[in-house]
Amino acid sequence: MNILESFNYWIVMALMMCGLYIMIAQGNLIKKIVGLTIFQTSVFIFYISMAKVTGATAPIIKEGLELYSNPLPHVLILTAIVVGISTTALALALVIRIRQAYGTIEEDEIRAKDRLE
Amino acid sequence: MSLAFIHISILCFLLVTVLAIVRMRDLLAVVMLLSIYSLLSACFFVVMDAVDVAFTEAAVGIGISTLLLLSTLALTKRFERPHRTEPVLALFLVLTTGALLVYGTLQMPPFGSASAPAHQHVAAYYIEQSFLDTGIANMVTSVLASYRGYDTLGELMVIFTAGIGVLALLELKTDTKVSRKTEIPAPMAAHHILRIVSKMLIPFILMFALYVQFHGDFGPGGGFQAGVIFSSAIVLYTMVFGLDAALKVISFAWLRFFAALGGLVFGATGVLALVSGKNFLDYHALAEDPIRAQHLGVLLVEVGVGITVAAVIILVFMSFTRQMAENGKA
Amino acid sequence: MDILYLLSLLCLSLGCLCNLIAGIGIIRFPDFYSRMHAAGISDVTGAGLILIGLMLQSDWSTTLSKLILILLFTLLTSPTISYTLANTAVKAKYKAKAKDNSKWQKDMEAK
Amino acid sequence: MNSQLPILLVIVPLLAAPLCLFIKKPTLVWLFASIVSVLALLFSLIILSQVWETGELVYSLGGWQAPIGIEYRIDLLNAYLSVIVAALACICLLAAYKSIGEEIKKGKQTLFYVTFLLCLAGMLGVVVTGDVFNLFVFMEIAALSSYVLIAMGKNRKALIASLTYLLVGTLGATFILIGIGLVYMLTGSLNMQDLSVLLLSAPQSNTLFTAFTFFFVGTCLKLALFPLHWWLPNAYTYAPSIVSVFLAATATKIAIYILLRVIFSLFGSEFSYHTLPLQNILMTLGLAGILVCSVIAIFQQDLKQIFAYSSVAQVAYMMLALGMNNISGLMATLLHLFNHALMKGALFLALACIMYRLKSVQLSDIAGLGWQMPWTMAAIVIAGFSLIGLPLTVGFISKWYMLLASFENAWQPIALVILFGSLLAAVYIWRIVEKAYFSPLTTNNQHIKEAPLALLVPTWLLVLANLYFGIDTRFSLSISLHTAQMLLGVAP
Repeated sequence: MNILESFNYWIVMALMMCGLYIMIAQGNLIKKIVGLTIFQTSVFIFYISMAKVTGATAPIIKEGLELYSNPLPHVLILTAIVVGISTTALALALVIRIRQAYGTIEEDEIRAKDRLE
Repeated sequence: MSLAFIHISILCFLLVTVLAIVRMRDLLAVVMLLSIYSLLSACFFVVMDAVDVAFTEAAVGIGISTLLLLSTLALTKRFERPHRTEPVLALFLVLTTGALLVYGTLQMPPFGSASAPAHQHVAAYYIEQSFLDTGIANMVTSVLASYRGYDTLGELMVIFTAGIGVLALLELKTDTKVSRKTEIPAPMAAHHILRIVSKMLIPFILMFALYVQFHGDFGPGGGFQAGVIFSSAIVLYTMVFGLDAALKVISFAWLRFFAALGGLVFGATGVLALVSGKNFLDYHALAEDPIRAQHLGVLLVEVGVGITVAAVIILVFMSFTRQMAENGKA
Repeated sequence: MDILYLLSLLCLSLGCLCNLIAGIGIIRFPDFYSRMHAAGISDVTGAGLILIGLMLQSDWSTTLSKLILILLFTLLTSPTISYTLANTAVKAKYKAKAKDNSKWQKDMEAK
Repeated sequence: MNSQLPILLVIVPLLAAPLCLFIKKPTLVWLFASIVSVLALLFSLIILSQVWETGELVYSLGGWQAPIGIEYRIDLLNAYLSVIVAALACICLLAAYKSIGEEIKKGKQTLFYVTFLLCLAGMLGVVVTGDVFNLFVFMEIAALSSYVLIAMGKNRKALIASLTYLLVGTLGATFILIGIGLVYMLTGSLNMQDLSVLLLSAPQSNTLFTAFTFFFVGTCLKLALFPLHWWLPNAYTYAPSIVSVFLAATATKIAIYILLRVIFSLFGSEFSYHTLPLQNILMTLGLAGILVCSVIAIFQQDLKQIFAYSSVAQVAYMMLALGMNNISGLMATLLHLFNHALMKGALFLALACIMYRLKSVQLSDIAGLGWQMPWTMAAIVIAGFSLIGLPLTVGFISKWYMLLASFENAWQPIALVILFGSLLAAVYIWRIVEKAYFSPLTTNNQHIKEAPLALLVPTWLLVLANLYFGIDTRFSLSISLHTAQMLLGVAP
């Protein structure tokens, strides 16, 4: 089996897992959001890898060209990027409010403060 | 082969960047690395022929998301507290998911093969027919705005929701009129060089945004990218000349109005088709000639997208900045 | 044509070399200000030479005009950015030697 | 006009949301939103009757035939769910006038209604679409707006709850996105109808298995199946009362709908139940969820917390019934979708009444209120009976079908667990009844009056629905029977 055939996908999986790990394991809220972004972006990379056809060009019609990469995943990812940034913006706004309400953005400190109540 | 070399090295860089992010405790460095990560993935998208996606990722990942993260950092704090717990469970979960994914890749259609089922069914139709159906050279634009235009309306509503959400979350604690007495400081405005250069740049940025907006039919670009670029001009203005000056250019009420307007322009295009007895978003209702109708429909829709995206991004950024001004006074 | 090609090759390789040196500089230099000097090399000379190299390869087309515009904007923005960065660092009382900043960093972390 | 109904159902609330921003007064915005939701309910009812009479409705968006474009394909399941969502939204908005007026600041009320309409539109969009990616987009509209709605709660814990929900929800959505990508990779299509044919003929590969797993885990995160439920209780507890009502009654139902589509329409029950051990997974998680969450609910001090945990347990019931893999089990799931929406809607609305008068829903604070707020407390009692599954209420019907399903498979021990779960529910309902009726009135509560009519009417509408559909079961039974037959591919 040719390593190149799946190399892209393996790296993408590794990126995804790193993002997921940051999200689950780290206690800082901003770091968690960064993890979420990494996770989402790696999914984008996965989709775009899937759309590539070897030897093809970008899906913009030009005379003399016949082989184009698959445009559909590109469209889906354009939409997904927008969804991703919307989520990030909302999450960051929540973090700002949490900081104002609790004075910290570390998960365990927040939990300790909640328990005190 | 040389292309394979480029994309493999980009992928390795990506991996290194992410590993650095996992280890780093300085959140400012994390944000910077994240923007490098976005830049690298945008480069990767170019190599993979996804120029439109690369453009968007560059504008969003490097521009907007870094900007928002930095503003949040300014409002919270820069360093992450070291934590002592050993995340065994997290590691286990992550490794299980990873193993499952790798297991899935073992029988995937190989990378880059033209005979993979993904390229056969619907995609083949788009590649062969989209130019004949719509007369738009950029397939991504024609699929985005026409074939799957309804998804784009959904996407627009997602970003509208985010704008409304940020507005609802980050309201002012003090009354706006009271706080008007103290001028919100704009430390950057003291730099002559900065002021002059940004004044020189802003018209060009706005012009570029318009170019991107209307060039989407022929090359990479479209409403979303244009909106982001347009907003970046206003963001630059806000950063250099301060929030007060920017609010004189465009106030929150206007931004809210434009955010709603873009969605309504998109929706109205669809409803126009409904009224004339065609299905929702069927652009053929707009003109006799199908190609012209498609062009017109795509144009209107992209304008709607551009307006809302620009308005929401400015709105979000200004809300963040306003919080900063609040904090500064307190 | 051949001369143009050779020239562009020269420009491109010089640009790459500059970027490499700048990269090494950013890692190896001891403090913020000298690192900024290294970053400046990659911004102006590195990117500039590569852009010129690319211009030499492209015919009289829209690509050429785009490349010229990119070069102009880079020349305009990167010095401005360097200036702002340095200015902010000075105002934040950031010391020239990296060692002296450990206390500064501790202060920041305490915040 | 009639042929345009499927799209009108979604775009009327979707486009009404930005229009709200042009209205100045919150009262007018409320009126506008209410009219829109009533319209949506009307559309969904007409669609249901059309589907009932003539079968599937198909609507191609943009005039492009699927799979080239996006299509709406409405069968009985879609229509059934859209009626549930639209009806609950109507009732919530009816109650919102008083409750939101009390709980949310005047300046933010417009934004609340805008977000609420977006949430409604998102849910309806998920329910009627026939395209997997379109489903993802509308799911995100619904999800983002519900994060905002939850964060509008007064307590600062609402912010944490909302952020947790955001992280978990986005994770779930991204998992579903990976699933969509894998499925697209194997077939080249995004249309559900198309996929169901193509996936059936696709060779059994690792990738297919992985795709199913990602869809499954993603939806389970969203529907709070037992070990993945930790985000839900706080989200429901600290949200504004009306938001709790709406989300408790609809949000998890939407996720269950997605799961049903994935299992039965995309991959087919043959693959899900026979190639994969789905039956064992659902049964195990369902049983564990019922027992653990019911027990946790017994020990809570906050009424909203009690019912939130009970929601997780009820979701586990539905999953258990789904795991039975027979017609009665599937019918029980579908019935419980509807019935649970009715009872949780009624319960949380009653809590909104208490919140309106008391500004608190702690168990210790409602002492003796049974005589001060007779109607509200009676509503809790009746809806509670329904939750336990006493005869003459809707809860009985779904429990009955669950028992039937377990007997059909000759799994008597499961039937015992279901009954034991009801007993646990009886315990936590009893704690409330005891506190409300048999504890002495505290001095603070002496001048508490009955909740205003504007809140009581919607509450009692749902309570009466609990009773009505528990006695006259023709509507829900016939629909769920036909839907179950359709999903399992059994000729009626």
